Amino acid sequence: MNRIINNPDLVVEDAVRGYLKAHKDLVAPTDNPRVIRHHLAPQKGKVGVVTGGGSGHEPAFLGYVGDGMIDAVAIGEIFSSPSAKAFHDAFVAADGGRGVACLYGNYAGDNMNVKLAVKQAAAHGLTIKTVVANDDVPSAPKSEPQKRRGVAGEILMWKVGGARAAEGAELDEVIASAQKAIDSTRSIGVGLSACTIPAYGKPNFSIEDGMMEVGIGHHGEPGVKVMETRPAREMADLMLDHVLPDLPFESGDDLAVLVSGLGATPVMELYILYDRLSEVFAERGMKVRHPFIGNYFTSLEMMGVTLTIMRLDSELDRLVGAPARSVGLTKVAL
Amino acid sequence: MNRIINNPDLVVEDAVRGYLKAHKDLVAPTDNPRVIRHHLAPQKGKVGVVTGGGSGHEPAFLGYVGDGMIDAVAIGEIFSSPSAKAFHDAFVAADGGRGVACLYGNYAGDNMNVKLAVKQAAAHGLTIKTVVANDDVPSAPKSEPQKRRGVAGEILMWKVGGARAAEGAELDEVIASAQKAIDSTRSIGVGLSACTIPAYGKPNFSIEDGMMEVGIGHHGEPGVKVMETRPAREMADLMLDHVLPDLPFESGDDLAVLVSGLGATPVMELYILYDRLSEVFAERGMKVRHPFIGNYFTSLEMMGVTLTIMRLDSELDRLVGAPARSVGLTKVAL
Amino acid sequence: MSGVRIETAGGLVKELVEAINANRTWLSEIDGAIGDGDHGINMSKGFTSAGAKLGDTPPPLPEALNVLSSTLMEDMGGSMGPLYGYLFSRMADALEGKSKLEADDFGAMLRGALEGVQEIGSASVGDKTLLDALAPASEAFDAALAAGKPFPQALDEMAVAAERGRDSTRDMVAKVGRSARLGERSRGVMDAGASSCCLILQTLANGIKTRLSE
Amino acid sequence: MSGVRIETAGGLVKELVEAINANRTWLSEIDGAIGDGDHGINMSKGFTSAGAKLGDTPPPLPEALNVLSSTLMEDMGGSMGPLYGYLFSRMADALEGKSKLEADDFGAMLRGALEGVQEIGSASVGDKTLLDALAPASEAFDAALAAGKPFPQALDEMAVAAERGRDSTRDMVAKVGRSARLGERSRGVMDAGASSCCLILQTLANGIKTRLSE
Ligand SMILES: Nc1ncnc2c1ncn2[C@@H]1O[C@H](COP(=O)(O)OP(=O)(O)O)[C@@H](O)[C@H]1O
Ligand SMILES: Nc1ncnc2c1ncn2[C@@H]1O[C@H](COP(=O)(O)OP(=O)(O)O)[C@@H](O)[C@H]1O
Ligand SMILES: [Mg+2]
Ligand SMILES: [Mg+2]
Ligand SMILES: [Mg+2]
Ligand SMILES: [Mg+2]
Repeated sequence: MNRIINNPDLVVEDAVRGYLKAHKDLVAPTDNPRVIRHHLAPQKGKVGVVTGGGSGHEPAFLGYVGDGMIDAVAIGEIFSSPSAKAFHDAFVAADGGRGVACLYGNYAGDNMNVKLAVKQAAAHGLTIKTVVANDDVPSAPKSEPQKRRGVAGEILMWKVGGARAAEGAELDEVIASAQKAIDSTRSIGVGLSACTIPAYGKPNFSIEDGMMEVGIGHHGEPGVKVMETRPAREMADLMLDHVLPDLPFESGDDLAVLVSGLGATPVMELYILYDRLSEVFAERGMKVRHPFIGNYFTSLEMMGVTLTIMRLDSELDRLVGAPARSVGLTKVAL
Repeated sequence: MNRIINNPDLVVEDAVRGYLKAHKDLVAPTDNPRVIRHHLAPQKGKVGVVTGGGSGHEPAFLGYVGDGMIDAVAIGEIFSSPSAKAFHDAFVAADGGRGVACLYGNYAGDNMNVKLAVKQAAAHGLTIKTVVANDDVPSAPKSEPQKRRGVAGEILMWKVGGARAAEGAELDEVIASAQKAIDSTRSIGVGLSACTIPAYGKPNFSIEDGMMEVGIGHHGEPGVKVMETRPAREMADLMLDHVLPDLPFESGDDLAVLVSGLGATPVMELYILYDRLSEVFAERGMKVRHPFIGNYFTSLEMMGVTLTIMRLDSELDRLVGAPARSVGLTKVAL
Repeated sequence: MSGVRIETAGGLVKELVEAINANRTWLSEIDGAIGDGDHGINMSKGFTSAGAKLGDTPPPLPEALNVLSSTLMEDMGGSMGPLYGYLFSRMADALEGKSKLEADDFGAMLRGALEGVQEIGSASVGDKTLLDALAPASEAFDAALAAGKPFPQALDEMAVAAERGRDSTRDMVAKVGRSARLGERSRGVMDAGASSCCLILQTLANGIKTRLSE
Repeated sequence: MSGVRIETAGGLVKELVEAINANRTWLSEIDGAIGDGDHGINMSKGFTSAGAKLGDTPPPLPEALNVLSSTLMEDMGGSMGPLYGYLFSRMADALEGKSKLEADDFGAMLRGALEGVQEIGSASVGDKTLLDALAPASEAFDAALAAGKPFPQALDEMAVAAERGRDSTRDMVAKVGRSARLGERSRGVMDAGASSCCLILQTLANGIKTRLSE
């Protein structure tokens, strides 16, 4: 391991401090060092949108705090859920008096901490409703959606929920749109190399050179299949074979497509993959209205890529396309 | 090597094709497969802004084609200058009748190809003026600026030149602003691991685990010193020790600061570095008006970081802060 | 010798902090096999921060347990924050109004811990979690007492049962948490949470035995 | 035996393409030591694409050289595009109006090549570039002719001088190009461009000798 860190046990503290200094036009600190808020939050009369999750996925999660996106974020250790207190304090930071939508990912730790935080917040008179993302197809069969992990589809869920809240919608409307967003979204990841948590100092799993792990999770959770690395075109086809039939996506569908590197993959390779993906979409009569290609949801310095596809109705199309400004994702009104 | 590619000899072709499909709202193809233009270029009455360089640095160079930025880009092989013909065709694609500013980096190949291209273009009646970036401090002594490489400072040069052209300035004004931009800018890189050109298949240089190479170039050009990796704070101080005295930057200066990962460095580590950088700026009485932190100029999957600092006068401040929309850099008018 | 003075037993919690820190790498390595390799890091960070709050002269045992509990719940996050947070707060609850920690009280602490973990985590015995160390330990302790065995011997039997329970996870398929997705592939290695839980129970047993014999 | 028929000598350029492709890995490895490891890749891509344009029945030598030159300049980029582009276009220029390639003509080709490379690259002999193979080769050829040696022998001496020139770069400190920044550290390994240039000159010498003896 050879990295840009001070104390390996304090990487999150150090990074958050730097982040706050770098993006004063977007974010502000709170009393809880593990909670960052939009610089204008809480915005009176606006439904607050909160997320939270482990660190090491940057720009997720904190990078999506911004205009038309997230109002406050709870920040966990690397690959570990934020504490209940952090979620709770994020709710407080985001609450403008019309309730808070907590849009997070389906992991045991996050589920427990959010549950505790919601209980606490309710005791303090806050109204919190939640949507839990479960877009990762290979993580469980379709018949057990409650077992599926939330992965990069969370970004599109935040985009939709954030845009809906920015429109002035009620909490229930924000929740309904975010739920629809994630219900219309499916993802899959492919891993090509492992990553090292600084405090652990060595990779906690391994992928042999020349092999790829299909269905890998954002923390290196094992995938459904380890096989020889295939050319990018076949990799794309394989990923689509998992994702498209699951919703299913069909001819005539309008799509938002998000291709994210896992950290160390050269950006040009994401486009090599996208070249084939978009060929298949065209062949199958699907139209990509919102492509997002880049490092949107990473896993430290893992090599690999995730594919996320959302089927759009007119509401989702409007909300995904709405203006937003954040470190991770900016949409400019054209 | 374990990567997302088809034919290792065709990575640029494949990536450019994917890029064009992904960003139709920003870019369009030209007859030359190695030239991409702004979707509205050439814009009549606007000075054209062109750059070009080797691939493998994404989002540089093609990712900076966009509103208020670059009008056309010449795309080279991985780590290799575009051909003279590509530069020439980019000039043609960008020329709206008021001349073209070619803002590129100081490398032997680029210098030769631009020289040939400018000659050809002149023969066809085009007016091309050039600015060559040489912001990389460790690449030659201050007394030999013509030997210094252009690195991530190019992005700020494009930002300034692009914004000036978008304001409707004359070619000579665009050139003067871009020249001032790069003259006011200094950079340094630190490498922590090597990278692999797919067609070569193995790293063509190496950095031992636990060692860092200070002053490394964007193609792995050796730095000025190989030493044990220091904590991020010391790394920051070391980088500043090279860069600050060179211009020199002084108390009272307003700055634009760009911290870019080299490809595989986890984004949170860029903020860990920035935390210390911004501490020093504050101590020295310098004010960061425009911080840019992210993967702005990469070297495939190299680990490491570059630091770029620009001293702002009111013109540079205005131009760096002007709205822009591109894959690599978006500034929203607030 | 009858019971441990609760007033001065806060040091037990400091011993837990030491035990976790001493096993930080081992716990992460176990988690690395079928989880994400951070169990030791997570635990060590949370426990260390509780240790710092407790200082050199820790408060009485229930307060010390509550400091540990709330530190884990507030600062630690992960799965372990809520799970161990509940575990230790329930242990503290069992001591309410007591001045001595007798054998019965420790039995109540273990039962409370077990309930707390099940309530928040909704996992069952056999799911390959820390419950698989905790549940048999609690049963063994109660059984030993029911059989009329003295407190120290009941503690020994509890510690053996915890270890056996921990080892039994080797043969289990994970049903909850990160490793659940591995299905059959999660078999063959011990569970990280069961390992830290066993360590905690053993450390408590040793600490109480030492205090009983003082 | 007097000269090579230019009309049918376009195959010489195809032989260059083959030689470069056969040495692709070797050239990249040389470049990897003090450059960026792509010299073989760059050259092979440019030459292969020129080879494809030339097809199975290449045009006369000057045209074939011009196809190679313009392909390198248009498609290849890098430093090699302009440098070798100029080199081959000047070689072609030297054959203007000729039907036979005589010893004198080859001398003119080499001198033209040398001038072309110097003009565009503005490097000097001793800078550790392809000039360090090309310049001594050109001199050796002229010297051999001046000494009255026959064309094939002059070619041999030219090839030996190119190789010696290439090897001499091992001891040089790079003054231009990517490796220049290495300073003293660039000493000890051969220059990649000098290596490909030597290979090209040797391949030309062999090809011409074969044709002279047919
Ligand atoms: N619902 C649950 N109930 C009880 N224990 C659980 C539950 N979920 C996870 N665990 C325990 O958590 C352990 C993993 O802890 P840790 O590695 O610290 O957290 P994470 O899985 O978030 O990385 C597992 O070994 C398991 O014993
Ligand atoms: N100005 C120059 N004149 C002559 N030869 C040069 C010059 N600059 C570079 N070279 C040659 O180019 C070679 C490197 O070529 P190559 O690796 O293909 O390009 P790049 O350096 O762009 O990667 C060097 O070995 C050197 O011989
Ligand atoms: Mg974890
Ligand atoms: Mg090169
Ligand atoms: Mg874990
Ligand atoms: Mg090279």
